[in-house]
Amino acid sequence: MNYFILTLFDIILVLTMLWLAWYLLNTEDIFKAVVLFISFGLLMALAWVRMRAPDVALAEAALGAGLTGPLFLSALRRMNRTRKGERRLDSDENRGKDPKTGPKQE
Amino acid sequence: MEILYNSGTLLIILGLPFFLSGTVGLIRFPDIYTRLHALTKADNVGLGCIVCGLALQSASWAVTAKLLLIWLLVLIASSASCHLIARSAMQKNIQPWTRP
Amino acid sequence: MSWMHTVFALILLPAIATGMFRILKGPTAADRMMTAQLFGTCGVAILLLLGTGMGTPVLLDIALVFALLAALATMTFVRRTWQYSSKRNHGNPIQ
Amino acid sequence: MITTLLYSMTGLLLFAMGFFTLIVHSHPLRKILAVNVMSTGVFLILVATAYKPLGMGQIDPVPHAMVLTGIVVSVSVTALALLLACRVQETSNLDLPGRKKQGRIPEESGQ
Repeated sequence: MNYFILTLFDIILVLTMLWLAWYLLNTEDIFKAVVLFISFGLLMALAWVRMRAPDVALAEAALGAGLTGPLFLSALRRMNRTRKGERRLDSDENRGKDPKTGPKQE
Repeated sequence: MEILYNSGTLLIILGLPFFLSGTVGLIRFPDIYTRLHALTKADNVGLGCIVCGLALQSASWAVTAKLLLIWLLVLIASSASCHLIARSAMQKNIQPWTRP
Repeated sequence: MSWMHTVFALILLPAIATGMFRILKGPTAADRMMTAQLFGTCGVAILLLLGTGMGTPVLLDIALVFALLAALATMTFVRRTWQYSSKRNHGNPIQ
Repeated sequence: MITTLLYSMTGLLLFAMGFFTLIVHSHPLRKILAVNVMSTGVFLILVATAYKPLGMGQIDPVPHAMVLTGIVVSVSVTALALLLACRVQETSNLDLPGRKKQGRIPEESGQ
């Protein structure tokens, strides 16, 4: 009985993971892809748990779901900011000029 | 002992509809604030019922303490982040949904 | 090791799978982030139930790590990603 | 048996999808996401080969150790790649003639 239910759990988990990965890799919106990637890391932790690898699941929960998502979000913000030609806050005083509008001023 | 186990199962069964209705509310509700409302119910009450049920069924006190610690952490995290989202949405002038 | 808890975890899994529609079509960015947070809480519940169902109490620790790090992504999003876009185009969040 | 097969096939499909995206799309963040998905597929195959059902004996710990190391390395590689992508975007000069098409990231972010 338990074996059957766990196999059903596996099938639903795998289908959800594949669906998620498909949309994660094919949406136009990059922010949506990052959020889908965070959810994907969570489902990956569930998959490690199902394959009786709790140590790997612990590492995935700490690193994959907890650390990679904020990393991607911060990088997305930085890239969006520089794309619009705006200055970064931390390098305003240091650099003095914008990398995009810099050559025009010279 | 049997009564404790059965009441724990009952509490878990009571907690499951909160999660399912939280998901349904997240899909069906029209507005960011109402979706936030559905989300917090799933977070607090649903997980609380499941944690209480599992704590009634657990064998040792250490497991019970760990379960309650998990619930406390989720409570703090969900209330803090939901408050942040709601405040930030108010600051961005997103108007609450009203019945047309 | 009881199969009833596994059934409960199996019931909670479609809740995650159907919540994905909100990520796919959520109008604002905060909707998507809220769905990710609901996934985190659902994952904690599934781990708790599965730990009893599969007879491995180690899963409680993984659920503890999940609960610890649940707020991190949302906080980063609100403090950095969403705050920034509000300065540029007011009231028109990143889609 | 069916669990091993299921997760191995999932890992294979994830690797294929990630590889396809790595070639087709041009946004650097999406490329990093694709590399992450590819590494996840490889880890999935590795752990699925070591799986044994409940009560069928102990699990081989060597693939688990490899996957654990791989996850940590993958996270640090992701951080380095994100930093490099940000630096490339910040320092690339879009105003030079001839760099317009090449240097500019396509408007993919839904803005």
